[in-house]
Amino acid sequence: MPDLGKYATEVMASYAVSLVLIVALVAVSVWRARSAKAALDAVEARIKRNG
Amino acid sequence: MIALLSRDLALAVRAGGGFGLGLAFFLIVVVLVPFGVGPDEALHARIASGILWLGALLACLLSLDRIFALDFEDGSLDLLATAPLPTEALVSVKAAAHWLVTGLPLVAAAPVLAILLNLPAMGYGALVLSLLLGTPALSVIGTFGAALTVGIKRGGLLMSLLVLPLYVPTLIFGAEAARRGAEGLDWTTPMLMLAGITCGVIAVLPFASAAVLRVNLR
Amino acid sequence: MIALLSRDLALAVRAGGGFGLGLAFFLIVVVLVPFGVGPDEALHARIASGILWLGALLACLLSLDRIFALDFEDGSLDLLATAPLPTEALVSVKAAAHWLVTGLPLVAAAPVLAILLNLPAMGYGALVLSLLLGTPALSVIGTFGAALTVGIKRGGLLMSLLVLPLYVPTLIFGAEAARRGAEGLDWTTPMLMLAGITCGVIAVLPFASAAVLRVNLR
Amino acid sequence: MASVWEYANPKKFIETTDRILPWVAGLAVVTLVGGLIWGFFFTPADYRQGSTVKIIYLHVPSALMAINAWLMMLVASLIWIVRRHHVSALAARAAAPVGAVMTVIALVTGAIWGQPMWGTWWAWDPRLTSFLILFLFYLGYIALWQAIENDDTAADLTSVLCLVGSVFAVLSRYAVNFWNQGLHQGASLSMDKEQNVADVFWYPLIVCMAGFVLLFVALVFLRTQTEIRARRMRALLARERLS
Amino acid sequence: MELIADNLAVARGGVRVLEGVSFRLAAGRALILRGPNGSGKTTLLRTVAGLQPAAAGRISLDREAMAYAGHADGIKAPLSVAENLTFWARMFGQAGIDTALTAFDLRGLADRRAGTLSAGQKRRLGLARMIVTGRPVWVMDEPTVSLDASAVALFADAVRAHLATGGMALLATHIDLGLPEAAVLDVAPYRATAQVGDAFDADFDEVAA
Amino acid sequence: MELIADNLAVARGGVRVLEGVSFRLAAGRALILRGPNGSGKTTLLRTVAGLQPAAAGRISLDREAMAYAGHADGIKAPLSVAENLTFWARMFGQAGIDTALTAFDLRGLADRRAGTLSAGQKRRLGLARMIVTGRPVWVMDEPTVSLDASAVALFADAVRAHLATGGMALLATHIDLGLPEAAVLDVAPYRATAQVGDAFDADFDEVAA
Ligand code: HEM
Ligand SMILES: Nc1ncnc2c1ncn2[C@@H]1O[C@H](COP(=O)(O)OP(=O)(O)OP(=O)(O)O)[C@@H](O)[C@H]1O
Ligand SMILES: Nc1ncnc2c1ncn2[C@@H]1O[C@H](COP(=O)(O)OP(=O)(O)OP(=O)(O)O)[C@@H](O)[C@H]1O
Ligand SMILES: [Mg+2]
Ligand SMILES: [Mg+2]
Repeated sequence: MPDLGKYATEVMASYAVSLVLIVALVAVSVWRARSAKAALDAVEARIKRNG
Repeated sequence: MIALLSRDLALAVRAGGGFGLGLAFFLIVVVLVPFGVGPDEALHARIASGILWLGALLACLLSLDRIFALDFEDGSLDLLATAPLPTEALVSVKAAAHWLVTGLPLVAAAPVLAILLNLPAMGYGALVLSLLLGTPALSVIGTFGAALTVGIKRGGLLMSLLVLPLYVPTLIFGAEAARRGAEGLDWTTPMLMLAGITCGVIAVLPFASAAVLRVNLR
Repeated sequence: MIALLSRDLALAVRAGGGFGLGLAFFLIVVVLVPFGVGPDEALHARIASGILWLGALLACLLSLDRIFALDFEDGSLDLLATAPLPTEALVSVKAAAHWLVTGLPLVAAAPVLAILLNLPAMGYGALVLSLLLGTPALSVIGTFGAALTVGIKRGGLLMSLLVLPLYVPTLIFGAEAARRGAEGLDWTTPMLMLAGITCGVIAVLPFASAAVLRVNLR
Repeated sequence: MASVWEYANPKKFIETTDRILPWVAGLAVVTLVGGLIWGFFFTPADYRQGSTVKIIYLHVPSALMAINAWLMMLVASLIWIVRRHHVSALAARAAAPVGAVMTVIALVTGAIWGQPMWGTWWAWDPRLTSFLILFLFYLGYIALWQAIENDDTAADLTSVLCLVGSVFAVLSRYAVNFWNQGLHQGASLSMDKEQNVADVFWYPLIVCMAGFVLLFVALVFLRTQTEIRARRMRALLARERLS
Repeated sequence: MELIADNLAVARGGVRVLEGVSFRLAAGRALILRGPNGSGKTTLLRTVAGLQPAAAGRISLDREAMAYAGHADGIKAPLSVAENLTFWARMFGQAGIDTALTAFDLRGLADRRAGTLSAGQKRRLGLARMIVTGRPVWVMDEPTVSLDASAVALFADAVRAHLATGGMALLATHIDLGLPEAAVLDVAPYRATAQVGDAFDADFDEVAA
Repeated sequence: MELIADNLAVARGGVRVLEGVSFRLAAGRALILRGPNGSGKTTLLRTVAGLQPAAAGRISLDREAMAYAGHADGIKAPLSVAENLTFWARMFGQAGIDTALTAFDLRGLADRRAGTLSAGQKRRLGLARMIVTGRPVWVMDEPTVSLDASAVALFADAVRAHLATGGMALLATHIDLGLPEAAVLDVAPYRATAQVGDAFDADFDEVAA
């Protein structure tokens, strides 16, 4: 761990906020991608089955 | 009553009209003020609490016409009036839904927007508390105004005209409490007055709103 | 085109929505500001020109949804779209009607309301001139926003969100010109920029509005 | 070599991006994590700004991407208007939330940085102000996409908004500059980099910027796929209801 | 239970349009109002349903007994068909919406956003609402507007089912509803002629006389 | 002049509802569209009137030739009946509104605020608007909704007068319009079945195929 001096809070806060936002964005994107793919596959399979 | 409340919340979320946009308007008013008065930050700090209160008030005001107008236009209000639900309950539910959708998000957003206007750090507590106490009054009074103008096509601006004077006491005490907080003074008195107004208004005004609504639906 | 303009003006007057209410809203915003920021007159004088511009802008903004929404709801807009009138002309007429009904009265009322906010005497000229030059841009830009959101029920707040960032340049130059006037400085540059924006916007934006309106009426 | 327009076919687009997405995503993770670790752990504190200089590794790349995302949306909107390729409209739609989050990161890190440097969270500096306006444009753009049901209508409207918005964003930038001369750093990415940022900070910064670019590309690919699938599904369900 | 209108006068926009209207509607019976455009059918129905006060005369049941369906259906476009109906069922304290969905053949549309329905489908949804009110008196203004022949038959069946449970129906229409058993009342003869407009006018005349 | 629809496909909400619709309408003739609720009549009429683009096929006349009357009448409540009509007459560059007023028996109501009309009176005003457009093709969606028998007769006369001057009329309805001479087209057989939804889906299927 580097010595952040008297600005430790600011630096840590910046990294924390940014990483949280990025991880949230990625997580939401991946989750939506998964569910959209699953839902579409389900519908396509059903339509194929029903002719 | 719960059915009505949950329908109104669902509609607010579904129609994309609810939270997001009231908030956005608040944000935008706050953002535009510096463009209007110039980039002097000391000046911003002085007017910050007042502008935030004013912005919250306007954001509330603008969403008032959704309270009844949509239901009136598509005939739901006629049908609701014949449903087994006292009109007082109807207007109270409508006011509650309005507050949940508009007032509460404003309270939550105010501290963030206060940063933009350089509100002094010690002012945050009083600001949030005053908004939390004051916005329910804004919703209830607004519901009264909306009930008054419900039959009028695009009554939006007329309603603003009627409602704004009614908002004055709430605004005065709310903004005063917030300003005293920002200046580090004692804010108990205006805050108590504000709380008093809110309680009084919640207790009494729904009867007036219901009476007015019944007349308008006749 | 004249038929449309005169009908819109007649409707604005007849429905009690037009002049009166835009003005009233302007008045009320200006009146509420002192309650928000407290009773310090020197402070009022400093923020007067900015608040007046902001009030004018909000009054304009609030009346935007009348531009198309009423005609959309009752089906007139479909019929107008099939009438022998290019959509560009339609949106221009609508913008002109909006300005006549909202912008012009605001310009006329601003000096009176400036008294309430203790605007320094030398500021009146620049204030009125900047509003006269700026409000047409507000109407034209607003018409674009209204055309974008015409199909959306109660698109009012969404429209505010879309329009306000577009209003920023106009507001900055307009308020800057007015402020410089009030402080006795030279205001030629911002006034020229304002005039430039207005001309540019009038020349180009109707095409965008017409395109967007055609899409929405499809 | 086939024309690039072939990738405007949604199915083809999904197939192609499925193949390259893992690589882009992997590379993004590697550069981003590498750059940030380098910057955070292995660079010295600045003699003037102390350790706060480490914020630059988040602040500058995110600011950069906030603007570039909008530019990408502008290009995609133009492609939609001119050639009406659905994928480009959906890509613009997919990019908007990413750009908005980037804007938020730039704003938040800047605000946190401002506290020690300028003694204030927020100042109405031109660059900061125009970023705030950019954020509003993102919000409006996203809200408009969500408010309209018909996908083609929404694509048409949002792309015109993006065009008009871009013009006004530039105009706002000039207006804001005129209105207030700011405190903010000038551009440090100019050719004579030595003048502004020392090499020790500069190299990890470049890696971070590359990481953000790759992250953006990966996210846009992924999210565009999602939008395509969602739209396809809406169409299928609607069809099914009819038959 | 019986719906009795006794010497009813109804007004719109401060002007009396009908006067001296009396009728009785026993449980299990339907009454159809007829009359040319502008004769006052809508005004009469709104008065009976308790949406506006009568200018004179009285109605034996109060509005807690009535379910009204006018030209506007009170349908929320963003909600689905089932959500719209469920809402009204809950408002009126009723349990299920199944009967209503079946009666108007809305099962296939239950998950559709109400805003995307065609004119006739919307109307069917509006009519289905009557069933979930559980109210004894149905007051309906031109209920079959926009309905095709098979939907009109569904409507007639629904009304008959309602009457069979002891309900009543008061309907205004210009076209055939497929309810030959219903009594018909032509409102044209009751057109208002007396010059007394409202309480204010009456006060005036009193003094003048 | 002739209105030819050639292999038309129409879509609503991104979904095709009708396909392969072809018809010819010669000057002086009327065509009535029939079909159950939700079959796509409204969508077809809006497409023919040029209010929405066709998904496929073509229409021989462009929208400058059409006058459309849908469910909404475009009536401004604060204006009088005469003012409403005059406005449309001026928009379409026509001179007088007298014929229109007479044709729909609106003389007595000319100075009334349109907002105070009854449902049928409003509808008559909406129909009178067609006359002042001076357009050759009348495209009308359920024009006689809310009209009483005598007003339906007025409507039939107005359509006949329009046809007599070489006009055309395309009407959708569920009920009798009193126009036995008009040809009838049932749209039910043209219900869309093909799998192509829109341009986006077409792109999709192309590669899959
Ligand atoms: C909320 C506040 C802030 C915002 C919105 C903001 C925004 C920006 C933007 C838009 C850029 C431009 C990136 C580019 O053009 O490539 C930038 C760069 C930069 N900012 Fe900030 N900033 C903020 C606060 C700060 C603070 C407080 C500091 C430190 C004192 C700072 C230091 C820098 C530096 C060093 C750069 C790099 C200069 C460059 O590459 O152009 N910023 N910031
Ligand atoms: N403000 C008003 N002033 C004068 N007359 C009015 C006013 N409002 C309504 N009327 C008239 O009252 C009469 C009754 O209207 P109502 O809607 O009850 O008729 P209706 O029988 O339902 O007609 P329709 O069959 O056309 O629906 C109409 O002739 C109408 O023009
Ligand atoms: N967004 C949508 N998604 C799926 N289907 C839709 C959508 N919007 C409309 N529809 C369907 O399209 C069909 C065509 O509707 P249209 O209004 O043209 O019917 P119509 O023949 O005029 O019916 P009516 O006689 O009831 O007026 C209807 O079945 C309707 O439910
Ligand atoms: Mg009626
Ligand atoms: Mg239809």
